[in-house]
Amino acid sequence: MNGVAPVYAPSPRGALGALGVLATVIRRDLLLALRRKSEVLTSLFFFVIVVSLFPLGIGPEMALLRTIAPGVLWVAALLAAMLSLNRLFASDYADGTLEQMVLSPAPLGLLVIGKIMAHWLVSGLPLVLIAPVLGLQYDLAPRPLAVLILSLLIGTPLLSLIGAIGASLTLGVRGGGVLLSLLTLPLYIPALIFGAGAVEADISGLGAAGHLSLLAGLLALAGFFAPWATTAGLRIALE
Amino acid sequence: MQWNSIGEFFAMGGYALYVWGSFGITALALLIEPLLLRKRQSDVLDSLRRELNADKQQRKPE
Amino acid sequence: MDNKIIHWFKFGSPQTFYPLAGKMVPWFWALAAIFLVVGLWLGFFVAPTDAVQGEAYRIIFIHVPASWMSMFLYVVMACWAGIGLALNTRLSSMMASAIAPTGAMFAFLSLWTGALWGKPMWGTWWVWDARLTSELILLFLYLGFMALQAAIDEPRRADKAGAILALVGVVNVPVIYFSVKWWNTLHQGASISMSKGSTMAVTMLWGMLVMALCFWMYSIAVALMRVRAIMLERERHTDWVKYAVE
Amino acid sequence: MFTANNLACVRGDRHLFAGLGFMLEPSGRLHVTGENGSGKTSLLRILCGLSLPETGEICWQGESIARIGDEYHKNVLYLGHHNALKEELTALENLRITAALADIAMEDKQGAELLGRVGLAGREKLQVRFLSQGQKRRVALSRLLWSSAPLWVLDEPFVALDTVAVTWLAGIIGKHLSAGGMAVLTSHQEVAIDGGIAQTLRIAS
Repeated sequence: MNGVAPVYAPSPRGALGALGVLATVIRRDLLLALRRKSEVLTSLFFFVIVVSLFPLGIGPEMALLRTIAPGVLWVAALLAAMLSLNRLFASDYADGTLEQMVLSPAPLGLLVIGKIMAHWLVSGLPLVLIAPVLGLQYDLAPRPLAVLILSLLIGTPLLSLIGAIGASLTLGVRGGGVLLSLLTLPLYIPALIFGAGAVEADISGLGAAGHLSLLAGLLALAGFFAPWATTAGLRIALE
Repeated sequence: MQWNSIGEFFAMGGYALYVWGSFGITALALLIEPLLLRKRQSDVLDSLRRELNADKQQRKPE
Repeated sequence: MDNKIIHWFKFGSPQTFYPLAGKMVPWFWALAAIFLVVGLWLGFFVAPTDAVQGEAYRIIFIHVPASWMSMFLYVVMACWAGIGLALNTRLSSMMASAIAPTGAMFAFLSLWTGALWGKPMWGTWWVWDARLTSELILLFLYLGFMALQAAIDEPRRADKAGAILALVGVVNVPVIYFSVKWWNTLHQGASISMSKGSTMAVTMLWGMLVMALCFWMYSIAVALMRVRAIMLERERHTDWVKYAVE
Repeated sequence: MFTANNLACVRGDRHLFAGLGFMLEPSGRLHVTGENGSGKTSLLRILCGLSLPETGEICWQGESIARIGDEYHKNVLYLGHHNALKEELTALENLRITAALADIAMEDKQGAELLGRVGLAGREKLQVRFLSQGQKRRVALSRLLWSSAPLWVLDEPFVALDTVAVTWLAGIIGKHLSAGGMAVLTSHQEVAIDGGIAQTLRIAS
């Protein structure tokens, strides 16, 4: 027996295939983000405000600001990504749609990849796009600025991937938000080092290629392992 | 042997604070951990025994 | 061959392991004590004074073994956790939970002694040296593991979630270590170098090795004590615990 | 054929059930009964593969579901306590996404027709958060109309429905059973379902 005739079947019914399912998940999460704009904007504003606070605490000396710019921007991006991780799976978990995803015939890993990609589009990409403006506040020259954007472009998906593991493990756990940062931030350190390091290396004339390719290597590594670990984490959370 | 007197040994060539600070804290940590564990073990055993005794006494009148 | 497998599975169950662990603990304490005496004797009475660092260098006889232990215990913990996840054996997951606090303690000791060593050597309590920095991150990883397990009430779920985290951590530890090292060389931070007298290096190495053995035996003894307590706490409703208590 | 053997479930310190088993043939339906907290929901979640039993095995067509994996999910439809709807999306969007996750492409027109059949005509473009509790439940139940999964696992499907909807749902389940489907369900209410061979499984604590 392979399937029972549905009580009422809308005809015709074509299968979507793996890519279709992936696109559905991404489109769904983007649509949701569009309907809950405030949540998306909160983490973007957070990024802008944190970066703008540093000169007020340190002083407006341009030479100093130029040296700390890569670090400040990267740390702020890290924290902003952190802030948006909580809702990566939490609402799906609360309303039962996550259960249905686990029970979907499509591989859960694929759905997880879709969700992570959507998370990056919603909370990572805006950071990359606003970063040049903030870089100008810190008087970065065009070249280092370009490297900064590039490093954020490679680095922010990495943040989403690693963060997804933490988000899945802390799903429905008491004190999940604080715990999530305790678990994820140490794992973010290599991304921070290579990301901010690329800009610094470019400024000091060493060339950013080494840092950027290591960052890309980390992205490939995380792209391979993180969906697997996240999938396992989700299954455990739902058990 | 590099030490001419006990005093010299404890002085550690002027680095007493650092050397004994390190060894002292380590000794303390390695002593406290097993003591805490012994307490944890006896606490569990106590509560289990009390539970067991209570169960036995409940059963007696039947 | 078949016999052996059955044998191992037998000891893999809490009810047989509980009394066995109880019998093993004193032996590991004894070994730890012997290595401690030998190690301290080597460290304080055999190893000569360092030409550059004076007597302060003697801190390495606990600093280095503590760092080794903290890293080694993390890997061991991840292995037990991974076995627990793959084979669904309760005991191995309990072992992982039993090792974590001891590993965190060694990471803390390594940082503490590192600071006390750094002050007389470089004039500051803390240097952003590659080793110290990765040790700090390792401590964070331990704390994360313990916090995650503490936050989940269901023991089985806590075991599994902890295992995933430990495995992710074990992939990450080398990445973190090398990234920190790379970052450190770029920023030309302070580097630790010991004077390189050849006879000196040998006695020093022996001292550190024996102290590391002492810490190892200590860790086994303590982990066994803790796993016994965890077994009783988790399986308090089972019959074997009732027999064990009586 | 759907069988379960020697199932046991432990939640924390509590042993919910042990040694539980049954066999379900096509057109068979299993009513799971028991007091609150006896583990009905846990059993249903184990049956559809969301959680693992402490001991025991579940077989679909003679093969262990742990081994079949995602392939098994094609054969199961699970309806839990949650409606599994996104509040910010419209009923139609929710329906199309649910269908897509089951690997079925659904046109807007077909979706609208389906929603009409569950009494939501004209409300397809309304965000789910503006619907009443009963209407939300009916959006969730519309999955039963197009799913070709032979095994339905329904946790309290009659909750939050009025009498008309209860009769309607009972009819749908009856049709599914007559077509050779199977159903495992829990229910507080006594609902007459026509068709199929009924079994009752009582979880005693």
